[in-house]
Amino acid sequence: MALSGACRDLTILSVTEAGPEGGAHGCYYIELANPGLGSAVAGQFVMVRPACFGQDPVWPRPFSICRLTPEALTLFVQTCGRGTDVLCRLVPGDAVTVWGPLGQGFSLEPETPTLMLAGGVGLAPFVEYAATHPAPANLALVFGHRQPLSCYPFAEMANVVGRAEAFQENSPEDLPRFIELLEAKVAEYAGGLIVACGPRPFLMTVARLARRFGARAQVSLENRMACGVGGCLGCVEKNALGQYVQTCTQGPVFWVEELQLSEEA
Amino acid sequence: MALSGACRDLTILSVTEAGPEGGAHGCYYIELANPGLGSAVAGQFVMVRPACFGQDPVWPRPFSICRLTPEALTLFVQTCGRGTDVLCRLVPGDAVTVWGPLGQGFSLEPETPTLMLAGGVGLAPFVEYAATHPAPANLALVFGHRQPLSCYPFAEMANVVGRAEAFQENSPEDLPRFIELLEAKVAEYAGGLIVACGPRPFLMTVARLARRFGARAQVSLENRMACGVGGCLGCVEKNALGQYVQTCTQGPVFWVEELQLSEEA
Amino acid sequence: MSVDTSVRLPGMPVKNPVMTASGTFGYGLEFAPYGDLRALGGIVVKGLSLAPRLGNPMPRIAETPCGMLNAIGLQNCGVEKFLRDKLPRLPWRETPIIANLYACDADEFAELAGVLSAQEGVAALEVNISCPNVKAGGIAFGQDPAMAGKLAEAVKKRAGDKPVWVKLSPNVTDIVSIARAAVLGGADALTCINTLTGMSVDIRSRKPRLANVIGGLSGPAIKPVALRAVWQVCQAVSAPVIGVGGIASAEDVLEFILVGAHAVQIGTANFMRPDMAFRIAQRLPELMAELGINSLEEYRMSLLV
Amino acid sequence: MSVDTSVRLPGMPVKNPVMTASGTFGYGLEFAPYGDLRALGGIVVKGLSLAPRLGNPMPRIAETPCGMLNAIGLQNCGVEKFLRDKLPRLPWRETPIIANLYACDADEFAELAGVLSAQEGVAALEVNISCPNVKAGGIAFGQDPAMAGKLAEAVKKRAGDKPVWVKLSPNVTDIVSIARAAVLGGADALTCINTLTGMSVDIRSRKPRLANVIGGLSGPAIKPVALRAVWQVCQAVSAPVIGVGGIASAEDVLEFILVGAHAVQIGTANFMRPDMAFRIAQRLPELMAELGINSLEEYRMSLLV
Ligand SMILES: Cc1cc2nc3c(=O)[nH]c(=O)nc-3n(C[C@H](O)[C@H](O)[C@H](O)COP(=O)(O)OP(=O)(O)OC[C@H]3O[C@@H](n4cnc5c(N)ncnc54)[C@H](O)[C@@H]3O)c2cc1C
Ligand SMILES: Cc1cc2nc3c(=O)[nH]c(=O)nc-3n(C[C@H](O)[C@H](O)[C@H](O)COP(=O)(O)OP(=O)(O)OC[C@H]3O[C@@H](n4cnc5c(N)ncnc54)[C@H](O)[C@@H]3O)c2cc1C
Ligand SMILES: Cc1cc2nc3c(=O)[nH]c(=O)nc-3n(C[C@H](O)[C@H](O)[C@H](O)COP(=O)(O)O)c2cc1C
Ligand SMILES: Cc1cc2nc3c(=O)[nH]c(=O)nc-3n(C[C@H](O)[C@H](O)[C@H](O)COP(=O)(O)O)c2cc1C
Ligand code: FES
Ligand code: FES
Repeated sequence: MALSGACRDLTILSVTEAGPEGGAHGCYYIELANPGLGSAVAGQFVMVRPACFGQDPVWPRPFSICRLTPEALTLFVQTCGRGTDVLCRLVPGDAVTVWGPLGQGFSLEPETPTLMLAGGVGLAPFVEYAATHPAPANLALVFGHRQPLSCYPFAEMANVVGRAEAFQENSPEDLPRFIELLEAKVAEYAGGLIVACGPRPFLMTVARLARRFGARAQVSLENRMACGVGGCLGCVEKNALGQYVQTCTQGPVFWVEELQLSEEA
Repeated sequence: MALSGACRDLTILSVTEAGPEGGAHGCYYIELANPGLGSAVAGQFVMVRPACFGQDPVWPRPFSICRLTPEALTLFVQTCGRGTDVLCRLVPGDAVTVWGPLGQGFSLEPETPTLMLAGGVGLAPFVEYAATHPAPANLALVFGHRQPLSCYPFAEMANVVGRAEAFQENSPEDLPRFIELLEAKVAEYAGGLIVACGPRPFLMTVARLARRFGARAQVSLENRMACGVGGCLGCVEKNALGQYVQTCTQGPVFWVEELQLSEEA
Repeated sequence: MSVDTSVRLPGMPVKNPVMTASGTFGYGLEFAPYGDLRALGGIVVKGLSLAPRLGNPMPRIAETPCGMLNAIGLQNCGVEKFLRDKLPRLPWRETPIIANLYACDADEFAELAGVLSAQEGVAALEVNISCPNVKAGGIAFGQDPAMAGKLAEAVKKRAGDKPVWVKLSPNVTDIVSIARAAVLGGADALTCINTLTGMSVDIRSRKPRLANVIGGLSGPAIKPVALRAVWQVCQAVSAPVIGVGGIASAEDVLEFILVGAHAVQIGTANFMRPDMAFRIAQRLPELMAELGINSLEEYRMSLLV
Repeated sequence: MSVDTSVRLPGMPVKNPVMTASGTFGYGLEFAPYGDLRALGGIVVKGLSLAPRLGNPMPRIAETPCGMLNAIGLQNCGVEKFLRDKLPRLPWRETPIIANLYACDADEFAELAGVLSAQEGVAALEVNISCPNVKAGGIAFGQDPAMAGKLAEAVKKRAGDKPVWVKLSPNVTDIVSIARAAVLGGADALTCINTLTGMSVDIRSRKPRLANVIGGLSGPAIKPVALRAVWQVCQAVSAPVIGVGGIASAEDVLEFILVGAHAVQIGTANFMRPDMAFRIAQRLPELMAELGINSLEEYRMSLLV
């Protein structure tokens, strides 16, 4: 754990919409100036509270660290509700309180062939993962997405990692083909390391495949969080022993065999 | 009554801080584009709800019409809490819902020597009053204020009206002298028309003096309002018969003899 | 897709479930400039008493997080003036006008019901047994099952063919027991909920923000409490329930219908913007179409538990 | 101006009235990175039971307007593990650590009180008679004066020299009768209030947002209800009251003290930002100085009514 020791009042450096001009894809890069959060492990997250939240909504919002440097913390955010809408409408200079890095990030094994499986906005933590990996040639990326590819930081990553493949799901019929692709990839990396982030059904598929092929795999959960620091017991997931563990402190990244992943979260 | 018939979704044209550079005086001009509210009687008000209020605060906020033209509705706003803070931080293009003109404005008697008594932000409706008065030479203004004079639209008004005097209250000791000034003025205009807007204690002084000198006087109340349209019965004031009347529909401007003004509101 | 927003309430055709809540929509007329009153599913007017009532001293309202407190104290023009000056100007042939009754004891309630039930323009009687703002009686009716039952009975006897709705208070240990008693007493429908008792103070002046000290809390803040109450009551009684409490969008309307409400009332949200109820009534069928809901009767109480 | 933030609570010196509420501050340690635990007036830890409890299934929390619902279901590590692994790491010599007790019946409560009262590091016992999230027993204690009184008595008997606080539920018709009964039973102080029962649903999936269907509403939304409860209880009993419900600023703290509370607890606001309680504790004396309040003892219950 690398808690910074305080909530930081940061200011917005930039909010940039990603993707083809004129489209309303809801994908944004948010840069915060001089984060002062120390260093992070990819897969860790921050809690974010814009000043304009006031008392409603009450909860801050969790976001993966997409990129952290001493100069800027970058988040990659997809709007999907009130909080993200507000966040993506902020302008440079606006005040945002941030705390973190929080939770447990992904394992990073420089020598191990590593497969990154990302679904949609789940690509965010892998930007940091690739950027901090000492041997990115050992990394492969399979990325499933719905919005146009240019909405996501895919091209930048493809330049850095050994292999990168994107699969666009345009209709429900594409899903079985995507799962086939995942299956082949998980089989291929059964002896390596698999790290995954994306919607819950996606992670459940990854977990199932990893179990099937005996692969070492980690998934990053996005459970509802109120506090993000282990204080509310709202974000729990059932572990292999049938006990509820906090995903904010013991996760969000777990080895698949640590958990009993179920439909609900 | 000149209800427009609908709530209008307007956009902010400009938000300009008034007063000496660098000071934090909290006085702003807010311009809204193409109001489409028809015409107003000075002293009428609008209800204002910035989109970013969301569900908190629940109430819109009432503001006097400071100036209304087909191109722009101008409000003169002093920050004093959450809602006005938010309003004065809006930027051009932001969405604000507005309805009005609401309530009863000031009497306007072109030929009658008319004394405008304004306290602080209570100067707002008199900008419209002077601008729409056919014979502004018949108007006199006495303006009491705490912030530097350049925070208020005083200079512009002084150019237009027959006479204008400002009195800055720097300390509580100044109050008796201000009341003396008011007394002299009310006495002078006892045969004319007096119109007043400002903090409640100020209006109570005006009402007392008007009664004493038998002057015809109107005061504009700023009672707490939830709806602004006569629907909640929250904004009432006791009338001369001891009944509660809505200040949003039967006011905010009343003849002083219509009311039993008390400390509370 | 064309959807069916109509709902069945006892003795009353209702074209859509979006009504307005008593005390938050004046006598209806105040809101006519902001929309077509005939587009609403119903209008519940400000609480009426036999004689006009002055109401409580000022201040009567205070803002709270996502809500507000009120202690209006049932100020109203009295039933006579309402029938003479207000009702005739309301579009009662197209939109059910529901009278909200307030009185200090069962006899007075019955008398008021007698007067109102004789009016063609009144579609139903909503009995406010739960107003926390009136010292004499007021809340006691709504907090005791036996009294609630007796009151429902007394009103029902004098209501003729008008449906009687009993409006429940959330300020009770067991709202279901009150609901059951009201239905046994003869209530044709239940309105859930009135305001929660609350308070607000000013740390500078050291005074309560309401002259009455205590007031009723309403607005989005109380929506979870209202939803819970509606759900519990719908599980327990078969009489239709009209849901009210914090509703401020078409989505909120569907939440109440999902847990079992037949109709809803928009209250404090009318203050957020005066066209709110009209907007919600207009948006509802669009939202239903988006969600593939053909009819509200089918959607109602379909919560998966 | 130097102001006096200390307050007197039975058997406990308290340097300032800003405590943290059970279930919203973990075991305290989770928040240590965000402030100095010794700066707080007290820490009430997550509800403890004799045996560890698994808690309710997911999802357990949902956001609501200016508030949230929870149905954690008293998940906790059990009293033994708390005493072994958590308490020794807390700064109990500098800041009172209050254990929050949960059990299914009076005997279990008494046994738990026996274990906890033997601990030097425990400053007081707060008895949760009001948790709405546990089906067995749970809320019944908190809704019936007789049971509340008996429970207070049972705990007090085994509490040795530790003060016993009874935490009241707002989900009752008459909170004052429960308060009186608890004090008669032996409660040294009362904590007001626990969460309101509420519900939230998803109109798309048609499912409740909490697996438990019903949960407890907390946060700024309920502040007016909490303030009213504290005021009513303070008018009726002389035992000290610890106010809780929606407090999110130093101004809010003064509101509760103004209506009569001796101390307060910060709950849901700790989730808004994890340094919230620390910030409030730090801001309070500044605010007092601004308002010319020399001591809280003097300000307490000075509401002008
Ligand atoms: C550890 C972690 C890392 C995350 N990283 C990213 C990221 O890098 N980029 C990104 O765009 N999003 C990320 N998310 C998801 C992001 O937190 C949610 O999209 C956001 O909180 C939704 O807020 P809202 O107010 O816009 O939506 P709401 O209006 O609150 O809800 C809209 C929908 O989002 C769901 N939701 C609400 N809150 C959460 C929550 N805390 N976690 C998950 N789902 C939620 C709701 O159930 C609902 O279906 C992450 C979540 C977690 C837990
Ligand atoms: C008819 C009318 C015309 C007005 N015209 C102007 C104007 O031209 N310019 C201007 O700056 N202000 C005007 N006001 C006052 C303005 O509405 C309030 O300052 C504003 O609503 C305060 O909102 P807030 O959220 O900033 O303050 P809050 O945080 O809500 O409260 C701060 C303080 O302001 C008081 N207050 C809150 N709401 C109101 C209200 N509706 N009316 C009066 N006082 C209130 C509170 O009691 C508190 O003391 C007018 C008010 C009325 C009723
Ligand atoms: C200002 C105001 C006045 C009210 N007056 C009445 C009334 O006269 N009779 C009544 O039964 N309910 C009255 N209510 C309660 C509302 O009808 C409604 O039950 C309550 O406000 C909860 O709904 P809401 O949260 O949508 O406002 C009043 C509410 C408010 C806010
Ligand atoms: C997530 C959560 C867990 C809680 N757990 C407990 C508990 O274990 N015991 C208890 O007495 N109260 C518990 N409470 C209630 C709080 O202590 C407090 O009484 C309530 O939330 C109201 O205060 P607030 O609005 O400041 O949160 C819990 C509240 C929340 C939000
Ligand atoms: S979010 Fe609160 S414990 Fe994890
Ligand atoms: S503000 Fe609602 S009646 Fe005047």
